[in-house]
Amino acid sequence: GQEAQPAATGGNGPNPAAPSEPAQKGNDRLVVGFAQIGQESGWRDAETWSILNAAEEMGVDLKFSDGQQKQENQIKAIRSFIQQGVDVIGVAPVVETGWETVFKEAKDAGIPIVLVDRMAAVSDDLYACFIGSDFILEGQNACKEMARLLNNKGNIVELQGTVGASAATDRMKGFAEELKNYPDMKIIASQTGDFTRAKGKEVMEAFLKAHPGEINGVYAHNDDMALGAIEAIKDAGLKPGVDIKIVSIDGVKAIFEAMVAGEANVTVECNPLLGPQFFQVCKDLKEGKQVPKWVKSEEGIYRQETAAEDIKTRKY
Amino acid sequence: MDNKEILLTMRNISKSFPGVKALDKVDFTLRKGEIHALLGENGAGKSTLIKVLTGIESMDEGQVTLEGKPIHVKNSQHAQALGISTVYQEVNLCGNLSVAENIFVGREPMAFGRIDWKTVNKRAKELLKNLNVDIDVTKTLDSYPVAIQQMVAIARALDISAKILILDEPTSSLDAAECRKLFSVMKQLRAEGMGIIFVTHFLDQVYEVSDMITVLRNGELVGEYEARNLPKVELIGKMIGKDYEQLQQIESSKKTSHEAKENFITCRNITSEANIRDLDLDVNKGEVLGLAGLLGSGRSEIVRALFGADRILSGELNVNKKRIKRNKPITAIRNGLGYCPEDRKSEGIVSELTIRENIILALQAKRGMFRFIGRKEQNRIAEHYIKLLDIKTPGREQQIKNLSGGNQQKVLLARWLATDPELLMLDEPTRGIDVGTKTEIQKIVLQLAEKGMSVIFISSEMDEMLRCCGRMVVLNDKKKLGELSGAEINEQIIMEMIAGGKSV
Amino acid sequence: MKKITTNQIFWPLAAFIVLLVYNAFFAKNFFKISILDGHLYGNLIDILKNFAPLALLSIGMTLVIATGGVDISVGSVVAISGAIACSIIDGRLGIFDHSFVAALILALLSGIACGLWNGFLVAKVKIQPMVATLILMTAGRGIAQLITKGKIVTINSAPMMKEYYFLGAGYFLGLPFAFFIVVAVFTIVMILVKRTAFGLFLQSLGTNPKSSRLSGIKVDRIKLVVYTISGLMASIAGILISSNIKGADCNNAGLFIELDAILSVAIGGNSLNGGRFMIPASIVGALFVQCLTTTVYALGVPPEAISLLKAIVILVLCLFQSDSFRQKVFKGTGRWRKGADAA
Amino acid sequence: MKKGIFSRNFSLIVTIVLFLLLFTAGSLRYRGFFSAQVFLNLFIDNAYLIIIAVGMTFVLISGGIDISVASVVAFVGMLSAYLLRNGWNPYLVMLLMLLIGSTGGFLMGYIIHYFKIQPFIATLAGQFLYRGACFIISTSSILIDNPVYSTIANYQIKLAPRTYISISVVIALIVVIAGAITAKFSKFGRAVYAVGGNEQSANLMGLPVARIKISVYVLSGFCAALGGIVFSFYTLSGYGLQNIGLEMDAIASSVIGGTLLTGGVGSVVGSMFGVLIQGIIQTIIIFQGNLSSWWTKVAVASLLCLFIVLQRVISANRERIRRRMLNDS
Ligand SMILES: Nc1ncnc2c1ncn2[C@@H]1O[C@H](COP(=O)(O)OP(=O)(O)OP(=O)(O)O)[C@@H](O)[C@H]1O
Ligand SMILES: Nc1ncnc2c1ncn2[C@@H]1O[C@H](COP(=O)(O)OP(=O)(O)OP(=O)(O)O)[C@@H](O)[C@H]1O
Ligand SMILES: [Mg+2]
Ligand SMILES: [Mg+2]
Repeated sequence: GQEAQPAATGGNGPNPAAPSEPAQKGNDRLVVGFAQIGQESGWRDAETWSILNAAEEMGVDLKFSDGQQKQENQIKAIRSFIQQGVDVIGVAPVVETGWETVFKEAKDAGIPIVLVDRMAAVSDDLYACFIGSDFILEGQNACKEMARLLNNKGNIVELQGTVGASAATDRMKGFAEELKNYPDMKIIASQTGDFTRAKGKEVMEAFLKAHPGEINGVYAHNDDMALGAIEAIKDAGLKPGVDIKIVSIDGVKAIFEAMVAGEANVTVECNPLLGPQFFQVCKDLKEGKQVPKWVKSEEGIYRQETAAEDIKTRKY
Repeated sequence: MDNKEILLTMRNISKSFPGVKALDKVDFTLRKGEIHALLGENGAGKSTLIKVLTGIESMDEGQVTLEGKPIHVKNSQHAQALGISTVYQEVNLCGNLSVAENIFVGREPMAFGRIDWKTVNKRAKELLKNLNVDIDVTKTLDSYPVAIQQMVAIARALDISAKILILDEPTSSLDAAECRKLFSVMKQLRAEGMGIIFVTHFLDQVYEVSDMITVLRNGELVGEYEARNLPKVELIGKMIGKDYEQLQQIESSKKTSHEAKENFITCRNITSEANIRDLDLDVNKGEVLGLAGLLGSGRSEIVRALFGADRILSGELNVNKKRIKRNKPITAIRNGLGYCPEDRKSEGIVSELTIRENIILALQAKRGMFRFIGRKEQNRIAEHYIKLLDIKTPGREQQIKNLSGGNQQKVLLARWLATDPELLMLDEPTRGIDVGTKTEIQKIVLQLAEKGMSVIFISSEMDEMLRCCGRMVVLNDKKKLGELSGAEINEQIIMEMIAGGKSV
Repeated sequence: MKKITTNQIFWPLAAFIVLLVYNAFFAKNFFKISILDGHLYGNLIDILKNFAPLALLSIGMTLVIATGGVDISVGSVVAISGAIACSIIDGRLGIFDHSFVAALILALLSGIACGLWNGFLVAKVKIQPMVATLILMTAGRGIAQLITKGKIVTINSAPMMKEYYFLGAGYFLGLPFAFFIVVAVFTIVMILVKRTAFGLFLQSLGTNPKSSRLSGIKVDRIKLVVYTISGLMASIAGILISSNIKGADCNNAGLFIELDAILSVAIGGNSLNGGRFMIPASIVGALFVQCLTTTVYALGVPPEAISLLKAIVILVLCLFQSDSFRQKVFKGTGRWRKGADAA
Repeated sequence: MKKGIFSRNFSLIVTIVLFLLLFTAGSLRYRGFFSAQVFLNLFIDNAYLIIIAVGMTFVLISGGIDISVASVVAFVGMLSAYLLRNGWNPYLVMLLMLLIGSTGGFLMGYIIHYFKIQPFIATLAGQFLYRGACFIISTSSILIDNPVYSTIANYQIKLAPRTYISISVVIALIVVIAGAITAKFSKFGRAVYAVGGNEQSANLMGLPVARIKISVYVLSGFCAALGGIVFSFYTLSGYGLQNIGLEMDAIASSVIGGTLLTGGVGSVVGSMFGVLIQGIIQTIIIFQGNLSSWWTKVAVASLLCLFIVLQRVISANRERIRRRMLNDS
């Protein structure tokens, strides 16, 4: 009686007769599946909020899935959206690569894919549209702002995002490219702060000790790290925003508060409120209209001087 | 004797552990077709000699030759390859594997490139049957009590075709029937030319099977003797190093009279989550109550139920006229019970702790976490029992796992004596303890009983039971067959009762 | 000599000192301590401040590991307690708004509740510790986000901000206040472990739970207590972390900190299988881990290489800690030691 | 004898039954859930995890733990992507990956056994090493556009119209079957159980403990590398931040499938069901489709908790039932 257990499929194996649900086309209501990356930062929260909110306002039947920062989960979600026969699938890809197969499946099922806020490295015919911003451009803008603040001269420390994250890589790249135009500006230290406030503070503390009196500006890949750095600078008895200029990216509310308090200088917005734009594109796709390949999100650069006004309009 | 071919010689073997010289220039010779008893007090170095021989411990100096060729045994695998098969003192099998696997793991019979489970189970069953053990071999080993586990270990060792068979206290928890069976197998193997090393503290067994005797004392060799030329009293003298006053002295003090039968425990209709069903039992103050029965008769399970080690499912348990509802070990302890379990390795010792900590553990638990026993008092208690029970150790701060088997047992005894219980339940308390200390322990038990402590005594050694118990409950197959007390108690009657399964 | 190297705390301490000495030579200004605003200021002071949460967690983790368990939910508990405290301080919870005391008490209670839950699953339902605590590890961040409604709570402008910030980043007698919290907690736990039978019982049940139960130790109760302590430690750590950044970041607060805590315990030379343990050694382990992080920043190690560096440092340290490694590699000393023993 | 099979595999059966219950519950509740493809997607989406869990199961049974697997997957993806981009032969790359995984496992096993480094720490160091090595290759993700890889990745084995499995599923099933046979019917497999049950005893019984313990990590490294290859079929790319925390998924799957972290008990098939159960929980969450990020976490944990507690309660009661039956007979 010591038989091996038969492999699992046994009783519940594939049932050839069971047809999978046909895509629910004829329906009036727009059905959209959205595969979000997962909670990782205040910015991402705002994006999620915007999408959920817009879906409600526009009466869209939204299937929302949280990938918990895992590409596997996002792929699973897309597969299940295909299975459920949604009209359009939206994805905020956690990583650029690796979407070929599942996008192809979506294409085979006749469901268009819309990429949101991050690109995917797939051939053009596999997605319908990309809505989002350009991390490299953000980095360049940040550098220009920094140059303005420092009068083209000074030592900068960089707080990088999570090693390997595309936002971090590109924001670093953009800044570095632009920096070539300013021979008197120099990055004297660069370390990862994992996009978090706590790490941002810890790293900044160490920078301040390793380079006492040398630092003129902080470039942080997101606002959270900048907020951490501000605390570290204050603890070191210096004035953030005055003694050391702060430039960061994203534009969350807290950094506006800091700017109002004079502790931060500039934030380069990376707009997370993509919900309305996203669903407009989805609607167009369902109705068979042409959509542009790249819908740029509306973003701006916000400075300390106008922060008190701008903060009133900030939603996140 | 001399005409027998020499199989194994060990010369000048020395081995030290931090603070202990376990072996000091010991010589040992084993011949083909010989059963050679290796004797000595607890901590004399018997097990160490065996571990050195099987490569578990490396020796500091000395030579070993097997069939004339010098060998350096690297590890137990190597020993097996050389034809040395061993049953170690503590059961060293894997509780998570089935009984059959424990016998065959590492050398399973194969068929078509895979393990042939049918054969494994069939052969395991047969092997055990040869040893009078008839159990379900597909169940995991840890569902059986130590005695059975010991038999399984023996079965495994016997099945390895070997030149040398080493048995380190294989019989410590077996009773007479099992021993007899084992001996007949040993004799048969001897006839086939195997050399057998046999360690035990039961001297009668030594004389029953052995040809030769080697005695160790304090890690030193006392001598090698032919069994038939060495009378028992002399043997004991050589083991303990001084003349031995006879055991008989105990006889006189035994059997406390218990006219004043004040009741301590009453249980009615107890059914436990183990196999005890509808049991009635009374224990009086100041008596030594023996539980007699064969292997698996439920002796251990009764005391486990009383102690709360196994849950009581139904029935009534009164301790000191107080009804006990939810019985747990700690409640039992606080009610004045103590229980020294039979499986010392898995239920007794806490291997990482020191001797001192092991001794005060139950006392501390009894007092509660916050009534901490100060270090000074701990030391005093530990020293007291080390002296009282003659625990052989370099110091109380030694980890208990470094003690010899018998000395570990003494520490456990000390743990329970230290709690000063009103009822002490001893399940095979003298397992692996040498003759000298054994009588000491019996004396202590009787003394305590005289002072009013009750004792439940379980032992596979009938002599010991007869010597200590004032009353005896005879069990068979988890059922109470009857009770004997005082002068009624005698081996013959007990055996008859068990054999006939009749109630009195 | 042998006595020293076999002492459990020797190797982590030695490693810590080696790291400091290395920094003395290679990290600019590492040892520079100045006085700023009436308190000490320097890398070493930062280490004392930043290692506080990890030290607390490693105290709890040591106790849990001593029972043969592990608590991987501490990171999430850090997030929960921070979320509660900051939400109250910021006045967005709807109850006890802006109350400093309520923030602390509720945060600590949340830690205790989490610990009790873990303890319940482990001790009563008898689920394996790693999986039992995995449940809260997963759910915990969700719960924290529920509390903050998914936002990062920033308390920059809250009325009690100063007081709250003091806990994690303030200074007392010139030293970080957080450090004093560690000292206080450490003292209390050491009293519990050494002046009551708690330590003995822990070691006993970690080594052999069956024997321990039969010796009258309330195994389940102690497990419950130990997980509760771990939860409590995590909630204090959560308060310190959130206070230090004036905000609760549910996504990232305490992320993967359970690994660092386990690492600290292991670097302290404690067996992860339970049994014997030594809390001071774990604390030194935590000190080492934090010092390593600060060193990495101070030396300007490229971020891509941090993982590699950490791996190598851990390996080297653990190898040196291992008796078998020392004996095998430094055969000479091994023989010498044997000779010494025999003599 | 039939009863024997039942009682010996009781916990496995409980797991399978609970899995089927979950599937039924999902089918009743969500439209489109009850379909062969949803079921098969569990395998397609989790093939790599199944493979890794098989290796992990052996490590756990032996009483160890391997938390390096997630990084191995990331590293394998990264390095293969890098090598393929440089024009290496894809089959050679796969072979090399398996070799690297096994060698890494060997090294970790070696120091664990011979230097008595705790498995958790040794493999934690391994985890950092592999992860660090990823970023040495590149900090951004690398695309795999090798035709062999794409073909394997996109190949669908049709079982029926609109129902298919991928090649990865076949690989995973082969690994499971091979693993199950090894565990049950090979000397090595049984020795792993023995070592996990009691290492000291296993040693005294004459088993080659060193070889077994090291082999187990080699096996796990091999499976992780194979899982990595399958994962790179799945995503056709390499990325250094991929699969963070995957080791917990593998361990949890194994434990849900009945493996004891203290060693000595566990089954490969059980671990596969552990993976499927986590997969189906994920699927249910996705079909639910309206959970915010935080509710997702809470829901995943609650389902997991519910499952484990049920499993535990049933098993505990079964012990009682069995005893009672024994008593009566
Ligand atoms: N690992 C160890 N570390 C330290 N001391 C040890 C170790 N193993 C054994 N000893 C000591 O060596 C001595 C001999 O022990 P051994 O186990 O050989 O005794 P034994 O003759 O088998 O006794 P018993 O009859 O009680 O089994 C004892 O004093 C014991 O304390
Ligand atoms: N010879 C045997 N055959 C089958 N099962 C046995 C045998 N001996 C013991 N058992 C198992 O052991 C269980 C409990 O035995 P228990 O320990 O109570 O007996 P005991 O009288 O204390 O014997 P021992 O003196 O060996 O401890 C029994 O319920 C049974 O399952
Ligand atoms: Mg011995
Ligand atoms: Mg018994």
